[in-house]
Parts: sequence; C-alpha cells; structure tokens
Amino acid sequence: MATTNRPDAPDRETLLRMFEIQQKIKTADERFRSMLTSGQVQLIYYSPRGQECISAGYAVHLRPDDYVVTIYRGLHDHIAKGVPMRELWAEFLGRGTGTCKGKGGPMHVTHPASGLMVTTGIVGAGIPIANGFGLAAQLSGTDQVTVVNFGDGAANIGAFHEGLNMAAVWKLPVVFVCQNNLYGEHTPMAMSTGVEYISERAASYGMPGVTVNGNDPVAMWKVAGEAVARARSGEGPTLIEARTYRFWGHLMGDAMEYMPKEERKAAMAADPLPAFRAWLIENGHANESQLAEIEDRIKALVDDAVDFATNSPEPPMDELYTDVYEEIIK
Amino acid sequence: MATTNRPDAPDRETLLRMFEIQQKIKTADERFRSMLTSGQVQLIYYSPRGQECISAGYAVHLRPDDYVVTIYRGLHDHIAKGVPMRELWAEFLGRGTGTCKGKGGPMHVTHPASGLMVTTGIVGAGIPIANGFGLAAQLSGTDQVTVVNFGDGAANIGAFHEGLNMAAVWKLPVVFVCQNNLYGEHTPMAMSTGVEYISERAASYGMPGVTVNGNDPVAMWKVAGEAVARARSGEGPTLIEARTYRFWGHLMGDAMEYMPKEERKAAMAADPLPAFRAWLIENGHANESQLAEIEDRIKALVDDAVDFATNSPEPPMDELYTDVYEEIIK
Amino acid sequence: MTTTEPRIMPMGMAINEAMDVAMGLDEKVFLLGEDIAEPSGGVYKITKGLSTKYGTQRVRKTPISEAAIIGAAVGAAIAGYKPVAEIMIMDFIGVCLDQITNHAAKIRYMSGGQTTVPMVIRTSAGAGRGFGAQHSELLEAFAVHSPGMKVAIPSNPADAKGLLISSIFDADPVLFVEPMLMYWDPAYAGEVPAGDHRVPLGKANTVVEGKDVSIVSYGRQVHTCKQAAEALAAEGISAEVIDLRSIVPYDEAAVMASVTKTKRAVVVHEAVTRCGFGAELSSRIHEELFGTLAAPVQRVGGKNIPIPYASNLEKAFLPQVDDVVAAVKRTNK
Amino acid sequence: MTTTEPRIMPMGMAINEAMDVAMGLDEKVFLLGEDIAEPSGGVYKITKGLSTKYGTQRVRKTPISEAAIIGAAVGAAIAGYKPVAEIMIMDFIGVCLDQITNHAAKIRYMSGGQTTVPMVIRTSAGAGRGFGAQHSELLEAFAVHSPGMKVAIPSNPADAKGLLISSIFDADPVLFVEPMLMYWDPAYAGEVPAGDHRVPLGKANTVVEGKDVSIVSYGRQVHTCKQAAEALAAEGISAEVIDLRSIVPYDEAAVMASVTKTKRAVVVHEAVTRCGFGAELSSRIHEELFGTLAAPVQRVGGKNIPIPYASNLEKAFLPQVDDVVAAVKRTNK
Ligand SMILES: Cc1ncc(C[n+]2csc(CCOP(=O)(O)OP(=O)(O)O)c2C)c(N)n1
Ligand SMILES: Cc1ncc(C[n+]2csc(CCOP(=O)(O)OP(=O)(O)O)c2C)c(N)n1
Ligand SMILES: [Mg+2]
Ligand SMILES: [Mg+2]
Repeated sequence: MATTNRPDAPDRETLLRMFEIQQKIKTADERFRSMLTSGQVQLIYYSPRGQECISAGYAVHLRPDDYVVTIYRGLHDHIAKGVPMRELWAEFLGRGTGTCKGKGGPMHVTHPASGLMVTTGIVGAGIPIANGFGLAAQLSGTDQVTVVNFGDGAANIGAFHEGLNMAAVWKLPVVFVCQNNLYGEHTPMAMSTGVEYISERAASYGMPGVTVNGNDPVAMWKVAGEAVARARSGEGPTLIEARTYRFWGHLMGDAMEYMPKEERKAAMAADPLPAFRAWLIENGHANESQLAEIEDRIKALVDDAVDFATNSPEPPMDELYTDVYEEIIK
Repeated sequence: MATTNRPDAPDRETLLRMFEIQQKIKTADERFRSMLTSGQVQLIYYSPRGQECISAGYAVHLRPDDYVVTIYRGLHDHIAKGVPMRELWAEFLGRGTGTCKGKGGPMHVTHPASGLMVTTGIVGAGIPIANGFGLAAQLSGTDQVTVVNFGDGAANIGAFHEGLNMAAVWKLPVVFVCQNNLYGEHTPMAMSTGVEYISERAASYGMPGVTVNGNDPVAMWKVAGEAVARARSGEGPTLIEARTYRFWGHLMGDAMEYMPKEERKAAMAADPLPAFRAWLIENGHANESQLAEIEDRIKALVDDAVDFATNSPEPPMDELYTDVYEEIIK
Repeated sequence: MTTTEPRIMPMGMAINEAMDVAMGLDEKVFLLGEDIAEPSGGVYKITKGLSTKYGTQRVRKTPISEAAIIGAAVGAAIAGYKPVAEIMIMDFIGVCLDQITNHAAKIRYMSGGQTTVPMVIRTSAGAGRGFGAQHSELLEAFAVHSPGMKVAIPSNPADAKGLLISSIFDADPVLFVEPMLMYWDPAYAGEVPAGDHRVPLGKANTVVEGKDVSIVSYGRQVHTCKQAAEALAAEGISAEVIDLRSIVPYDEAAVMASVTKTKRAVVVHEAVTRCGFGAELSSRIHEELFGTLAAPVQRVGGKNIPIPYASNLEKAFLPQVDDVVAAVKRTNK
Repeated sequence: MTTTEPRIMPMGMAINEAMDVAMGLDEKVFLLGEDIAEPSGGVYKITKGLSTKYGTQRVRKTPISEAAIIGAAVGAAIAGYKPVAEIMIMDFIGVCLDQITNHAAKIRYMSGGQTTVPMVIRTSAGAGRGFGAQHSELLEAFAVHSPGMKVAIPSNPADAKGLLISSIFDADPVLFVEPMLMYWDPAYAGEVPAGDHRVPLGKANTVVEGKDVSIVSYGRQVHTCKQAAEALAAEGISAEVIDLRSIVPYDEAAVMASVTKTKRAVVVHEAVTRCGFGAELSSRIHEELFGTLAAPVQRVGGKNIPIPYASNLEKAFLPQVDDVVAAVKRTNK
C-alpha cells in the first residue's frame, strides 16, 4: 500500500467538500425525480440516490486533471468530478447547451475540462477504456490517476476481467470502484455472482482488493485515498468494492417488485446523507446554519441549472452530421 | 469434493489405456510433423506434443456420451476422446471422408458420435459453449460430464471469466481444463497474467481450483477423476490447471526464438511419455513386449489412417452450399 | 362453433404468448437472459409469468455475461435443446458477436452438418425513445452478413407470435429482432391467433396492394410505409407495401414479382443506410430487374450517424413518412 | 542528386516501415497487441524490430484480451495518444466489436466533439490459406455499417505504407485491413517510397485505364481484377480497374466519373457478398447513374457461406479471375 504518511481522517475542509458534493447530488437527483414524476420532463433516468458517499469519497482525492470514467448511473460521479451543473442539466434534457450539445445525453455525459472523460451505457465497457487513460498517464510520466466506476453486475462481464488483468500486469494508475448496490437491474448479486465479495476477485489479478461500507463517508474517503495514492505513486491499481444501495431501483418507473420492501425501507432509513450531516454537527465540524447555508447555495445552483436547461434550445439541426468524423462524411 | 470412495491410483487396465492414448497422440503427431517437414502435406498444424498426459488423464474417466470441447491445438483431445483415426486424418487433410467432410479442418474437428462436440479456433470461446452442454445434461437429468480444454493464454479473455462464473452459479457439470504450457503464442504466461497459478482464479467464482503437474499421468488421472466425479454427482464445476509444455512451439514453422533453448531442451529431456513407459515396466504394469505390441498396433493404425486420408478425394463441389442452413439459401 | 372475442393484444404480449406456446409444445424449449424470471418478468415484461409457469430451470436469469449467455445457448442447442436467449437490447451484441457469427452461425457448416444450432436470439431494438447512441440501434445487417444466421423482424403482434414460434422450431439459429417501441404501445396492438400460430420464415406479406411503386420494408418501418402509402394515395399514387417479415431468408420471389408489376421500388429500414440490408435488397432488385425498372431503387434508412440523444436530432435520424414519400417521388421523376 | 536503387519490398515490410516512420515522427504513436514485441516481432513479423528500436513501453505485448486492447487504445487516444492496436486476425473482432462500434466509433459524436479517438486498428485478413472458417474472413462491412469508423484496405506495399501513416495521423478511428496473403509473397512486392510517404484516405487509384467497363475493388482482389482486365483485353474488352484504397471514406467522385464514361460497372471484394460493401457501392452507382448505365452493376464477392477448409471448396468461396470476367460479360449482354 501507499508509503506516504496519510492522515487517518479527513480534515474539516475535506469533510465539508464531501458534504457539499453529496448535497449537490441529492438536490439534483430530487429535482430530476420530481420533474419526471410531474411530467415536466421525460427522460430515462437512473437515480444514484443512496450512492453519493462513494463519489464524494473518491472525488476529494482527485485533481481536475485526473480522469473519471462512469456509467449510465453516473450523475453522482459527474457532479463529484465537477461537471458544471448547468451544462449537465442541459445535457440530460437534450439541449444544445449541454456538455455534449445534447448529442450524448445522460448515458454519455462527457466533460474533459473537469476530467469526466467517458460515460458509457454498456455494462463493463468503461473498464478497459479507463486503462487507456491510465496508460496515457503512465506513458507521459504524469502522475494523473484514473477512477473508473461500475456496478456489481458489471463484475460478471468479460471486460471486467480483461481490464483488471491488464491493469495489474501493466501496473496502471487506475482505481476500480465497484459501486455494489446489491442489484444488477432486477437481479440480486447473489443470484449472478459466484463470490460473496467482489473485492475477492482482485486476487485473480494480483491486485489489492478491499470492501468498504460505501455509505460511510469517512471509511470510503480513507480507502479511496489509499488507492489513489497507490496509483499516483506508480504502485499500480486497486479494486475497491463499495457496498451501498439504490433507493429508487434500476431506473425511474421501476416497480421494484424484486426488492424486498423491508430491505429498501431499512436502507432508506439509514440514508447516509442525513446521517453524515448529523455527524458533522455532533462532531463539531460544522453547525446547523453553516450546513443550511451550503444547502441553500446548492438549491440555488440547481434552480439556476434547471432554469438554464429548460430555457435552452434543442441543438440546431445542422448538428446532425457534425462530430461523426472530423470532416463531414454523409 | 466427491464423496464416493475413489481409488488412489489407476488400475493396470486404466494405466494401459492411458499409455495407449498417449502413444496414439505421439505417433499421429510425429507423422503429421514428418509429412509437413517433407512437404507431403501442407496445413496449419498446432502440435500437442508434450501435452498428451493431460488428455489421457481426463479421457479415461469419461464415457462415450460425455462431452469434450477443445481448441485448434486439439489433436490430443480428439484422439483421447476417441475420434476415429481415419476420419480425423482425413479432416486434417481436408478430404471429403473427414469427420466434417473436410469443411471444418483441424481447427474445427467435430465428431458427436465419440462426444467430441466442438473444436474452436477462437481463444476462450469454447468455455461458454461447454456450459451449454453442461446445462443440457443438467436440464435432462442425465449425469453426463463436459470437459472443456483451453490454454493458459485463454485465462485472460472475457469468455473465461463469464463462463466460469456462470458454471459456478448454476453448478454445471463441467470440468475446466486449462492446459498451461507456459506460453500463449509467443508470450510467456507471466508477461500476460496477473496471477502465478491460473487455478487461483477459481476462487473468484467460488469454484474449487487445483494445479497439477500435467506431465505426471497418475497425478493428472487423480485430479481429473475427482473433478469428473464432482461434476457427475451434481456437485458442480472444477478448474484444473495442468502444467505442461509445448515441444514444438505455437505452430509448425514457429522459430521459437522466444522460448529459452535450455528450457525447451529440459522439457523435451523430461518427455513424459518415455518416462511413463519406463515407469509402467519398472512397476510391473507391463513388460517391454506388451508395450511394443501396443506401439506396433498404433503404428499400423496411423499408417492405415494416413493411407486412408491421402487416398481420399476432396469433398465434392456440391458440398459448397450444403450445411449452411438446413435448406439451401444462396 | 362458439364465437370468441377477437384477441387484440400488444406485441409484447404476443411475444410472451409465443414463448408460452413453444414451451408448452416442447420440453426442449427453454429461455435464458438477464432478469427474465419473476418477479419482474424481464425489464420490458416480455417474459412475465413464464418462470412461474415453467419454473426457473426453464426460464433462467443469467449474470450480465452476454458471451456466456449465447455460448450456453449454442452448446445446449447442439445437445438437442431449443434455447431462446435474450440479449436485452440489440446494441449489446457487440460484446457477444463472436459467439453469434463465429459459433452459432458457422457450427453446422464447420461440422459438415453433424451438429446443428437450433436457437433463437431475441433482442429488442429501435430508436425514438431518447435512449441515445448505445441503446437504439438496429444491427440486423451484422447477422445478414454472417452466413448461417437467419434473421426475422416482425411488424405486428400476430407476425411476432407466428414468426417467433417458427424461429424457435427452426433448425437453424435465428436472430429475432423486436421493435421495442411496439412492445406495449396500443397503437401497434393487433389481433393475434390463439394457440400454435406460425408464420413461416421467408414468406413476405403484402400489407398494401398497389400498382405504381413497391415499398419494401420490415419491422416498425412497415407502419411508416403504410402511412406513406396513404399519403401517396391521396396524391393519386398507388403504392404497394411489402413486409418482408424475415430478411434471411427473404421472399425474393414476392419482391421481384411486385417490382416487375410496379417498375419502381423503395426499400425502407431503420438501420443506418450505409451497408444496411437495404443496400443488399436494392442491389438484388437492380441485378434482377434492371431492364424493367423505370427508375433506380431508392433507399430510405437511418442516417449514417451515431444515434443522437436530443429528440429533434433523433427524429431526424429516423426514416419518416415524408422521407418515404419523397423517395417514391424520386422514382417518378 | 544521387540515384538510389528502387526500394522493392513486400507489403509486410512496408507496413513495418509505416509504423517505424510514424513512431519516429510523433512520440504519441505507440503500438499494442498480442506478441508484437521482440524477440518474435509479431506472429507475422510485421512489427519486427520495433520494440528494440522504440522500447517495450511503446511497442506493448498484451494479454489475449481483445476488448481490453481496443479499450486501452480508445482511452489513450482520447487522452492524446495515437495508438495502433493490432487484432491478430480479423475474425477475432467479434470478441471486441463493442469497443469498436459502440466506443471508438461513437465517442466523438456522443461527446459533441469534445473527445476524439485518433486510433488505428490493424488487422490481417483473408482466405486462401487453409485456415478454415474462423481465421479467414473479411469483415470490413461491420465497420462500414458503424458510422464514426473509417476503413482502409491496401492492395500494394506503397499504398499500405502510405495509407497506414495517413491512418495513424487521422483524427478518427481507422480500421486498417491487411490482406494476409500479401504480407511476404514476393509476387505482391512493389516499390515503396522512403520516408514519410502518405496516401490520403478517400482517394482512389485507377490502376488500369479502360473505356468499356469499370471494375471497382480494393485489397487483394485488385490483383484479381487486373488479371481479369488482361484477360478481357485479349478479347477486345477494355476494362478500367479502380482501387478504392479506403472504403470509408471512399472516392465516390472517381467511381462515378469512371462509370459515367464506361456505362458499366462490376464491384469486386473478398467478403461474403450478402450485405457486403459491394452492395452499398452497387446501390450508390445505381442511385447516381441509373439513366447512364447500359447494364446493372454486377457484384462479385465471397460466396454466402462460412469459409470452407478443403482447398477446392475454399477456392470456390473466393472470387476468381473467371468470376470477374464473367461478371463483366454480363454487363455486355
Ligand atoms: C453489455 C450490457 N448488457 C446489459 C445491459 C443492460 N443493463 C443496463 S444496466 C444493467 C445492470 C447493471 O448492474 P450493475 O453493474 O450492478 O450497475 P447498477 O445499475 O446497479 O448501478 C444491465 C443489465 C447493458 N447496458 N450492457
Ligand atoms: C480471440 C482470439 N484472440 C487471438 C487468437 C490468436 N491466437 C491463437 S492461439 C493463441 C494463443 C493461445 O494461447 P493458449 O491459450 O495458452 O493456448 P496454447 O496455444 O498455448 O495451447 C492466440 C493468441 C485467437 N485465436 N482468438
Ligand atoms: Mg448494481
Ligand atoms: Mg499456452
């Protein structure tokens, strides 16, 4: 593991940054859901609600020039890596002002300026691509780190295996974050996976693997910090399995018949964000009004983004054939 | 592991069957190589020489109605499973009398009558297909076992991962035999694989995994017997890593610059087949003349097969469009 | 004889019924795919109820391992089963194409006919749902270009049922493409015969008769073509609309007979135009009927671009009624 | 000025030289693939010497993990590198097609042009070597049908070098198909310009001028077409042979100009005919020049079957000189 002397707990500033990221995710998510429910917008939406701690926990260790790769359920990762809220909303709504001019959509959000390099809709496919970012950093001799996010279900697809093995053999500066929310679409992990902890699979590649409570912000911060430090110092990749829960099922509209009611109720009752908020206050890292101030600021930020996005036009029709190739080939 | 009382060592009859299989493989292989070297035939040929013990070691546990799946380097598996020598030779030479009427060739030998179901040229691809045979047996409630063979290099491709996981989750009656000859084409295993023993990967699927000296006939027999018994009794799959060596490199014509001369020399000096022969005599399982008799019989068998194949015609031209679909669709 | 209510149902239900009938008829039929068992019965509910009725041995939820899904189907098919494997959305076939093109398609040939692969790959497909570039494609051309594979794409519930049952009992591997937008939309509902209703592969359906131009299509675009035919009729152009129903094999005789009569042809599909099946069809018509044709065959297909997310652009990607009408007019210049 | 010997070399060496030149010109160019480093320098020796010259960081041997190979190239390309990934034999793209079609091809579009994927996938291909159904296919149509991918297929050593250097420095992903039979066969050797020789994508080469019929091809079949042109010349038919060199983009202007002149066209490739690129080309020619054509465009391609092993059948699979001659004659009926 990383040799540098690393603090055992995040400092106050880091804690507040983590809170802020989580609060942004929650606020944006709630707005998406309410707008969907009320029919104000129509889109395919994979809520990350319940998983915010994970993104916040790794993101505070990253620099803007570090790379993140994520999946269709990616809003939390997008926000954590700093994709600007306005352009993010506009992209989700398919507007010309979106990060990708509305051509990608929520499953393909990209914003290289903030290091959000690829969002893919294909389970597992981001893993080999993340290796490419790691390889680029290694070849350039920079100490940039790549974090790639995926689900528990993705641990059963070929790309996971090929990608982790290659990263281990080449000692790539990549952190593999398996956000284990216990389900792949409608199938519980145990029904599809021959092992109890995804992190056990790291041994197959000679890579360190660790399971962490992804709902515990400090634990997640610690594990991610070690993995990022390992990668940054050239010691190679790590597989993190962060255990968590998806509050809203696979995607909005999911009837969730396959999720035991009690299980979901318990998970929502243990909602990590209010718990973290209370913990911050109890432990004197912040007082109520400071957090309320952050929450207000974020509410305004999201209001503004919603406003911006809903008032933005669709992309102009002449975008149809651009960006297929460098030149236009019809 | 299997609960039945299994003997610790093969009986005399089994030992002689193993010897016979190995001798068949060696004799056929030597003839292919000499015919290739002398220019009598031209074909792409992947010699299995050095790996005979493995096929013999599992094959003696199988029934004719058990299934075997193998790869381009498959001659030893074909012979071990009992594909008739004449049709096998004819297929290798692309004759109409071959197992597949000459349409498949050495990389695609198939002979369902002897349980040789699929030979594939795509690394790793036989693994998921083997699961299908296992699934068929499971669904039918028969106790048929499927053995699927592949190399060390195949352990890094996605199909390996997906296949082993699915077999473990479904407890399929499949034995995964990784014939680890230390190289994938021109690349030593250590340069491509994040783990020292392929068998360690079994743990990723909650499957038993074992490494065995694939050049030790009795050890191989024992390990294979346990795995076959497990599968047959419904206890699920096993991953066997059988360590061995390819005497002739990846394919005939290989300059083998990438194989250290000393390593190859040592491997060939430790040729398992003459060692097994000597061991059989030393331990009183057979005497010289009995083995010589077997060898002569096999020589005659191969002579006959060569004769049959070389004197067989190419497939008739009207085979071009048959067997694409049940009906002819041009 | 008792009269019964007409059985009007959406395509999703007809596909469910097809699997139900096939499983009832033959124990060797089984299903495998992600999330297909209860309680959810598939993310699009197409397999609803089947695992309850036939058990989870025959309606098998799988890991997210498409290569392993298709591989398992290939092996089981060779061993005598009739597997129906689901690839949830067609764009995902890129992760398992090797099992489809190198194995399912080629094994009959490579074995000299000793082993056959009677399996079906069901997959849902289509743009127009705001799913973006990786969840919207029609990729049937990959299978058409892979000898050994058959390909069917229904345009209505009755055909969906009838073609699927035929595909399941076909001796060869069939890629069965289900236009996702038609699953539950009542606008696409239709009458579906009860029981063991079969529609043979390779038999086209003339859905609109006409004499001035032949519009040849399949899948959801058949409806676009029907609307175009109506619009054209209003202008005095009589268009014949042919629904191919399967494209390998396809009913070449029906196409050629129609075009021989009308002397003009337009081929329409949703897939990207470049190297789509429309190119094959257009080439075949020219090759056979060049001297008869009054105008070159026109192709209407998806634009040659990844499928855009924004709904205005996505709509522009898709073939529209106007595009078909314009293409017909180009054959009349 | 000093005179130098003409640089005659086989295509394999020219391809090696292209990578050598590109790596010398730009530090961002690197290679990855199975077995490509020393001591073997690739199973077909195409990368011989390069790992010695540029080191194993820039000439990287990989595990047998095609999806990981292409994925790593995609990521590195987005990050500013110019990776050249090798897929040893084209038939293997089925195991990594998702990375090609859903990622390499679509990422520029899906990101609204923010990220680009300037990478090359080199792959060897072709029947006629007794490799059987899974090691012999030309599958360029899959990439042609995937907007965002470019596709080049050289027919001679000089073009191989020039097209590959252009592909490496192209801003988009290019599938670069190398006809395996031409690698080291002296019959296909040719003069190759030294240094930074480039042949642009999308610029066809008229290899034989003629006036009676246009034969359009690419890759190794260009030689088949040249032989056919010779045979036809002996019978008094003057065939023009056009080598497309790249098929996405392809030089439509050159094709249309030639066919406008000759009024007859034959398109020839090795890939399976059904839904091959020849179907696209034939359709385009008919669409553009229907009124000019004296006969329908003829296609000559691989038969619609898996590639057989037996050499008589394998030969029958492949387009032969006689097939091209016969097709030309069909345009003259
Ligand atoms: C290759 C592939 N197969 C199937 C799908 C359909 N699909 C989308 S999300 C998903 C479940 C993934 O589960 P998991 O990896 O646990 O991520 P989560 O959605 O739980 O965050 C599936 C099967 C896909 N997108 N790609
Ligand atoms: C998917 C795929 N990638 C690459 C190849 C080319 N190839 C053929 S054999 C081989 C090496 C396989 O090594 P291993 O699995 O160890 O088997 P061995 O040949 O040593 O028996 C490779 C790379 C292939 N056939 N299929
Ligand atoms: Mg999950
Ligand atoms: Mg090996």
